[in-house]
Amino acid sequence: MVSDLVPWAVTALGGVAYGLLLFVVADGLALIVGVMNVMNLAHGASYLAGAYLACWLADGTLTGLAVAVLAGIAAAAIAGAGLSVLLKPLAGHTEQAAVTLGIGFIASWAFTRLTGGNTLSPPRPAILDGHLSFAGHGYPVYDLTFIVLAIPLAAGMYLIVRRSMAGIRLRAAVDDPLMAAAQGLSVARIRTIALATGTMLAVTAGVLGAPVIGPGPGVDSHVLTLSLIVVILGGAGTNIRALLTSALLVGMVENIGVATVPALASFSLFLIVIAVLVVRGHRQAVSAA
Amino acid sequence: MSTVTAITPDAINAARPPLLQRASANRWRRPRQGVAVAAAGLAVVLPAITGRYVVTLAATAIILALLAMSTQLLAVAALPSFGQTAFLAVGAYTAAHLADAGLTDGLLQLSGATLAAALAGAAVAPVVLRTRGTTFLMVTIMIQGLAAAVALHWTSVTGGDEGVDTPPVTLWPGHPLTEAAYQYWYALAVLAACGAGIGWLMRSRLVLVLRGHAGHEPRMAALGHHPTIGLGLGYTAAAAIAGAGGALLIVVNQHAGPADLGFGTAAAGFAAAALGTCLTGTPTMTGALTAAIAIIALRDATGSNGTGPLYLGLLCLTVPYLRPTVLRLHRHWARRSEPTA
Amino acid sequence: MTSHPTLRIPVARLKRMGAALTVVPLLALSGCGGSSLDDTPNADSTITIGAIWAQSGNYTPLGTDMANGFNLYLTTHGNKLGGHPVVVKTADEGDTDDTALAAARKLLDSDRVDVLVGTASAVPTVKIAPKATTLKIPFIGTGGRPSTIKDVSYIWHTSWLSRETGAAIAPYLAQTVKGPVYAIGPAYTGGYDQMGGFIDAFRKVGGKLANAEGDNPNPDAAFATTPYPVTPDFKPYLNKIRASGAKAVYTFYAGGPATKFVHAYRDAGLSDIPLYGAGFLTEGSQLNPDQEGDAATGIQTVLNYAATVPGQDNADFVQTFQAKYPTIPNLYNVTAWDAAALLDQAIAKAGPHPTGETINAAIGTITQINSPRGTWHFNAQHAPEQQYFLREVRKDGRVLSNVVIRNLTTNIAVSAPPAAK
Amino acid sequence: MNTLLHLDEICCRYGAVTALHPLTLHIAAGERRAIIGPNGAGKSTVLNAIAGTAPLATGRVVFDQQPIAGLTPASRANRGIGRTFQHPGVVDTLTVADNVALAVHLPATPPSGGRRRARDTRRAQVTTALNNVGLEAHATKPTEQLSYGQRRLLEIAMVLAAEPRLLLLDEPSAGLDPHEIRNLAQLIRALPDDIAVIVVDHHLPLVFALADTITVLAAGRHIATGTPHNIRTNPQVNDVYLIPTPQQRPTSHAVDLDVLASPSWPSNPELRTSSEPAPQPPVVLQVERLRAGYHGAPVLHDIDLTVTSGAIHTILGRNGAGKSTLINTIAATHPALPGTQIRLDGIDLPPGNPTRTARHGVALVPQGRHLFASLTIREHLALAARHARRHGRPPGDVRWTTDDALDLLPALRDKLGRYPAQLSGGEQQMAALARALLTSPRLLLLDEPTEGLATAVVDQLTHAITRIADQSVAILLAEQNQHLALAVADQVSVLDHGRIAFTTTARTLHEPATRTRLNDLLGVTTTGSPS
Repeated sequence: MVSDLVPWAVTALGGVAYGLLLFVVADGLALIVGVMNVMNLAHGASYLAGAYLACWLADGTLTGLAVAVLAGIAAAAIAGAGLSVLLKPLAGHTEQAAVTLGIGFIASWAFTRLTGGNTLSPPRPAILDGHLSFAGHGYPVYDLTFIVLAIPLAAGMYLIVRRSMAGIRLRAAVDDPLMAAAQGLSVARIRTIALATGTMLAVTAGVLGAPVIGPGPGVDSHVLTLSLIVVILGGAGTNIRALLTSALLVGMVENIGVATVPALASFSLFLIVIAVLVVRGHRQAVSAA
Repeated sequence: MSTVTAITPDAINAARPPLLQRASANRWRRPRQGVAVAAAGLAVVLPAITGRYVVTLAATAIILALLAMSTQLLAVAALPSFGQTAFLAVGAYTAAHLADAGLTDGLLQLSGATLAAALAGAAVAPVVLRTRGTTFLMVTIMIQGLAAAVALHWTSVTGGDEGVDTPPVTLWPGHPLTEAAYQYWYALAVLAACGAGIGWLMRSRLVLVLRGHAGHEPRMAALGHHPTIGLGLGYTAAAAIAGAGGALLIVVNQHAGPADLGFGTAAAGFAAAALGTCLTGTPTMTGALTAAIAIIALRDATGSNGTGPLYLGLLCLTVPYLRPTVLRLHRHWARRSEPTA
Repeated sequence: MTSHPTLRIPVARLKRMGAALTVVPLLALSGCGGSSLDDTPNADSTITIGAIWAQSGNYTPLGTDMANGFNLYLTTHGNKLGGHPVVVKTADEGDTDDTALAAARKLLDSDRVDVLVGTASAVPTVKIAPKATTLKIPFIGTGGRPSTIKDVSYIWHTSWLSRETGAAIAPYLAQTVKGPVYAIGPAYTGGYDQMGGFIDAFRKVGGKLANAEGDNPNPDAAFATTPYPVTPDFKPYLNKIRASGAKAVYTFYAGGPATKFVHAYRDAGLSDIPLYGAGFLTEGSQLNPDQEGDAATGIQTVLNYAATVPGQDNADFVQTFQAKYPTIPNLYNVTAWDAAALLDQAIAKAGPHPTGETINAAIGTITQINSPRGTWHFNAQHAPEQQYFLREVRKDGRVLSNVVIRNLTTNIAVSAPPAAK
Repeated sequence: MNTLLHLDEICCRYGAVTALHPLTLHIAAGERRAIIGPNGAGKSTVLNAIAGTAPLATGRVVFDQQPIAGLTPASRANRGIGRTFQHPGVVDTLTVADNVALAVHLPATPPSGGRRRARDTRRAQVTTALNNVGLEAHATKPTEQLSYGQRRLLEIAMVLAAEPRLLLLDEPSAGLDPHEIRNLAQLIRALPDDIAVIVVDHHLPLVFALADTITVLAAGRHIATGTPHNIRTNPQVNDVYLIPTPQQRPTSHAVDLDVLASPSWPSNPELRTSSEPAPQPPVVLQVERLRAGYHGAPVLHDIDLTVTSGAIHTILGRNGAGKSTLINTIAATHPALPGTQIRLDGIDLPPGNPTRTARHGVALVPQGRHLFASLTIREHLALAARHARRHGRPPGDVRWTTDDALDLLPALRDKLGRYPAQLSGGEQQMAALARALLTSPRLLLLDEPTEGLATAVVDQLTHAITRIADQSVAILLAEQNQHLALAVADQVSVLDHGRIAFTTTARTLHEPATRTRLNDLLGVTTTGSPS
C-alpha cells in the first residue's frame, strides 16, 4: 500500500520543487508588472541568462555556485536599472511590451550564438549531486536542496514585503504612487529598484534552477509563459502568499496532473487560467494589473 | 503591395465623421492619391519586376499584414492583443479542412475561414474581455499558447506537429493556383478586399464605439453602450480579419501547421501593430501594414542566416522611441495647417 | 488628437516615407532575379548548392555539425564536386518547418540553387519536398526522413528512415532483455515514427512492452508520450517506470530533451534498469560534460554510425576530421559528408552542364557510396540500405564516446507506417 | 403624478464606511429634484446607485415600474437614465461631433430610405445637440482642446442626445464661470417637460433656480425633503449646511459667536487671539503668483498667500472654487503653471516634484484620505516616521513620535494593526492626519478633513488640529465646514472663481461687515437668480 503511494509522493515533491522555482521567477515578474505596470516580455530571457551563467561559472563546487549567484545578482541589477532607463520615455503598454519583446529576441539570438544552441545541464556541486532513494524511486538531492533553499527565500520575500520598511515602501508605491511621493518616497527610485529586483529574482532562479529547467533555445518563452500563468492566477503586485499558492498549484499540475491525465498535459494550465478568469470578476482582474 | 495604402483608410481619417468635410482638406488629396496609386501600381506589377522569392515573401508579408491589422483593430480599442494568431490558426485549419473535403475554391475557403475565425472570436471574447490593459495582454498570451498547444496535440483535427497538407486553391474549377505570382495576386486581391472592408469598418459606428470605450468606458456605459457587446463585436471583427489571413496561409503554403502560429508569429504580429502605431503616432492600419512589410523584409529576407531574430529585436528596440518625434511632427504640421481662426 | 483633419498632411508624408521604406528593400531584393513569371535555371558550369543548416533554435548544434561535415568534404576536395567549382549558399533552418520552408524558398527561388542539401529535423522535409520536386531540384536530406512523405522522385536521404533505427535494435532487445520493456518518447511525428518503428518490430519478434494502457493519449500508439517541443520535467513520467515492472527502457530523444532525459533518468534512481535508446540520445555534443556528461555512461544506443566503427574509410575520415575540428565526429558530420560525397559522384556523371534534373537522374544511377559508416546504397525509398550498430557510452581516453559493441542484424525490414495517422 | 423612479431603502457601503444609510425617494416623471448637502453627504452615491455604478448593500431601485437594481449601467442607460460625471465624462481622443454621435441611438428599424437616411438623421441630431449647447463651432475639434466648461457642456449635449427620461447631473456647475453657469441653467430649464432631472450641486442659486423639490442629505442620512422655500426655512437644514436665510443674515455673526462659544469646540479662541500681538512668528509658506489648471484651462489665477509658523490659515470656498487644486499644487501632486513660486522657510520648492516637496517638510492630508490599502495603520506611521528620520530638518524642530500622534488621536491606539478598509471614515481621517504628522512637517496641508464625518469626530479633529498648530506647525486648511474653519482659523482666505477674493484675520473675523462679505462670497445667498 505504502509502496503504491511512493511514486505519487515523489512526483508531488517534484511539483513542490518546480512550483518553488516558478514562484521565484513569477515573483520577479509580479513585482515588475505590479510596480511598473509593464509587461516584461524579456523576463524569460532573464531566467535564461541566469541559467547560462550557471553553466559557465559552475565548476562542481558550492563556491562556484555561490560565485554564479553573486555574479548573476550583480549583472541583473545593472540590467534591471538599464531596462528601467529604456522604459522610462515610453508611455503605452504596447510600446513597453514591444521594447521588452525586442530585448528578448536579441537575447535569445545572442545566447544561441554564444552557446551553439545546446541545451546545457550545468554540473551540480559535488555534494549535492546524486539522488535519494525512496522504495526504488529516486529524487535528486539538488532538487531537495532547492526546496530547502527556496522555502526560506519565499519566507524571506514574504517577510521583506510584509514586515520590512522596504516592503512597506514598495506596497505604498504600488497602492498609490502619487500619495507615496507626497510622503517623500522617491517613486522613480522604487520603480527602478523593483525592476532590478524582479530581474534579479529571475536571474537567481535561473542560476539555481539550471539543473531543474536547463538552459536551451525556447526555454525563455516557456518560462515566461509559466510565470505569466502564475501572475495571472496569483495577481500582480505584492501578495506573496497568493503567488506562492498559484506557483505551487502550477507545479503540481505540471507534475501530478500530467502523470495522471497525460492527454491534458499541454492544455491543463491554459484551461485553468481560462476557468479562473471566467469565475473571477472583471474588477478583480483589472485591479490585479 | 502598397496598394493597400490607397484602399485602407487609417484611423486618423476614420475619426473624421462625414459631416466634417473641409474644403481645405482637399488640397492634400492629390499628392496622397498619387503616392497611393504609385504604390498600388508597384504592388500589382511586382511579380513582373522581381523574382519568385520576393513575390512569395510579399505574399507572406500580406498574411502578416492581416494579422497585424487584426491586432491593430483591438489596439484602436486600447486592447493590446498578443493572441490574434489563434484566429489565424482557426482560419487556416478551417480552409485546410475545406480543401481536404474537396472544396478548393479560394473564395469559399476565404469565407469559411473568416466565418469560423469570427465564431471563435465571439466565443473567446466574453472571457478575455473581463480584463483590460496589461492583464489583457497577459491573457491573450495565454490564448496564443492554448491555440498553439491545441494545434500541436489535437492530432485528429490539426494533424499534430506535421500539420495538414492541402491541394492548391482554385479560383475557377480545374485551374489550381500554383504559380507564386498568381498566389500573390490572389493574396493582394484579398488584401485589397479586406482593406476595403477594414476601411469601411474604420469609418463605421463600431470603431467609433471602440474608440469611445478606449477613451472613457464609464461614459460609454452611461450612454447605453454595453462594453462586452461593443468590444466583443470588435474582437469578433478582429478575429475575422486574422481568419482571412489564415485562408491566405493555405493559398501560399498549401499547408497549415503549428509552426505557422507559434510564439514567433504571434510576436511578429504584435510587433507589427505596435511598431505601426509608433510609425504613425496613433494606431493606424497604414502603420500596421508598413511595419508588417518592414518586419518581413528584415526578418526573412535580410536575416535568413539566423540573424532574423536579431534584426527584429533591434527594430522593436528602436522604433518605439520614434513615436514622440512622430507626434511632435503631427502637432507641428497640424499647427501649420490650422486655418487662421 | 487622432481625429484632427489637418493630420492628413503628415500622414500623407509618412505614407510616402513608408512606401519608400517598403519599396527600397524590395527593389534591392529584386536584383536577386528577374521576373517571377520567367524562371529559367542557371546554366553555367559552377554548381550552386543550397544548404539548409540550423543556425538558430534547438537544432543549432546539429546544423553546425552538418555544416562542418559538408564543408570538410569540400575543403578536402578542392572546393569542387564532380570537377565543377561549387558555391554554397546557406540559409537557417530555424526551429520549425515554417522557418525551414522559408529557408528553402530563399535558396530555391532567390539563389536559384541547383541542389538542395540539409535540414536536421525530419519534419520540414514534408514541406520542402513538393517545392523541390516541382522545380526539379534534387533535395539531399541529411536528417531524418519522416514516414509520411509521398513522392520521393527528387528526394534522397543520406541519413536514415525514421522508423528503421528502432527496428534495428528490436530483435536484440527481445532476445537479451529478460522481461517487459518500457517505451517512452516525445509526442511529435519524429517520436511516433521512431518509437512506432521500434514497437512494431519488437512485437513482431515476440517482445513484450511494460507500458500501461493510457500512457499515450493516442490509442494507436503503445509508448508513453511526453510533451514536445518543451518538456518541462521528465520526473512525473519516469516515476511510473518502476511500478510497471520493466526490465529495460527504450527511448528516443534528441537534442535538448535528450540531455534532460538522461539526467532525469539517473536522478529518478532508475540506474538499475538498463536504458536503451536510438543513438540520437547520446550523439554529437550531447556527451559534453556540460550536457549529459557522466550521466550518460553505460547507456546503449542503436545508430548507423559511431566514431569507433571499424574500417579504413572511417579511420581516414576520423583523422581528417580531427585534424580540423576538436571534437569526435558524429553521425551528423557523416550524413552531411556523405551528401557531399554523393554529389561528387553524381555531378561528375551529370554531363558538362549539370542541372537539377540531370544531377537527380545521375544520383539514381549511383550504386554504392563509400561512407565512414561502411558502404551503403539507396533503397527504393531513396534512403540508405545500411548497417546499424549497437553502441555503449564509455570513457574513451579522457572523453566519453559511443563505442561500438556489436553489429545489429542487417537487412532490416522496416514495416510500413500506419495507413493514416 | 406618477412615480418614475422609486428608491426603496437603498443603502451603500464602501468597506467599513457606510456612504448612504437606508434612503427612500420618489421622483415623479418630469420632476426637477435637487440633492444638496455638505461634502461626504452621499449625494454622488445616490446618483451612482441610480445609474448602476455604485453597488447597493440593500434596497431596491424601481424605474418606470421595473426593478433595475440588478442591471448594468448600460442597460439602465438604455431604459432612459442619462447621467453626467463629476469630472466631465467625454472621450478626449475623439472629435466633439463624434462624442455626440456616440450618444445618438437610432431606432432598430431604420426609417424608410435605409442606411443613408439613418446616417443623415444621426448627423442632423448631432448638429442639433451641439447647437443646443452652443458648441457647433467646435464640432471638428478634438475634444481635448476644449476648455473645462466646454467639456461640461459637451457632456450635457451627449446625455441629452441619448434622449433620457431621467437625467442625473453630478455637480454640473463645478469649474464653470458665472456666464457658463447661467447658460447651463437656461439649458436645463429649457429641457422638455417630460424629462425628470436630479441635480446634485453646491451652487445654491443654481439649485434654487432649477429645483421643484430639494432633498438635503448629511453624512449619508436624509435630513429633509421639501420645496425650496421649506428647505430655506428649515432650521435642521441650516444646522448641517449653514444656509443663512435672508432673515438671519443681519445677525449671522451672533450665530457664529455662539458656535465659537460652544463647549463642543475645544479650542480657546481667546488664547489664540491673544497670541496675535506676540512677536511676529516666521513665515513658513509663501506662495506667489500661483497658477494651476486642468487641460490647459487655468482654474487658479495668481494666488498669493502666506502661512506663518504655528498659525492656521483656512481657505474657504464653494465646491469647485479650486481649494483642492490649490492644496495639491502646493504639495506638487498637481502641476503648477509657469510663473508660480512656492517657498518654504524661504527656500524655493522644486516645481512638480512631490517627493522633494515632502522632504522639505510639507505634509499632505488629501481629500479622500488616500491611505495605502495594503498597509496597516502601524505601517503607515512607520513609513512616515522613517521619512522624518531620513529627511528630518535641523535639530530644534519638533519631532513627532508615534506616541505623540496617538496621544493626540487616541481613537487610533487600538486600531494600529488594522488595514484602512477596516476603519470607519473618522478613523481613516485620523490615520491620514497621524501619517502626515509623523513626517514632522513644517507645513501641514489639510484638504476637507471633516468631509462626511460625524460631529463628535469633527470635534476631536478640531481639537487635534489646534494642538498641532501649537507645536509651531504651519497649517493650511481647506474646508467647507465653516464651523471648523472659523473655530480654528488664525487667518481666513476665501477662494472665489480661482482667485483669493478676501483675506481676513481671526481678530476681524467676528465683525459683522466681515461676516456679511464672507457669506456673500461663499455663495450662501439665496437672492438673485442665476438667469
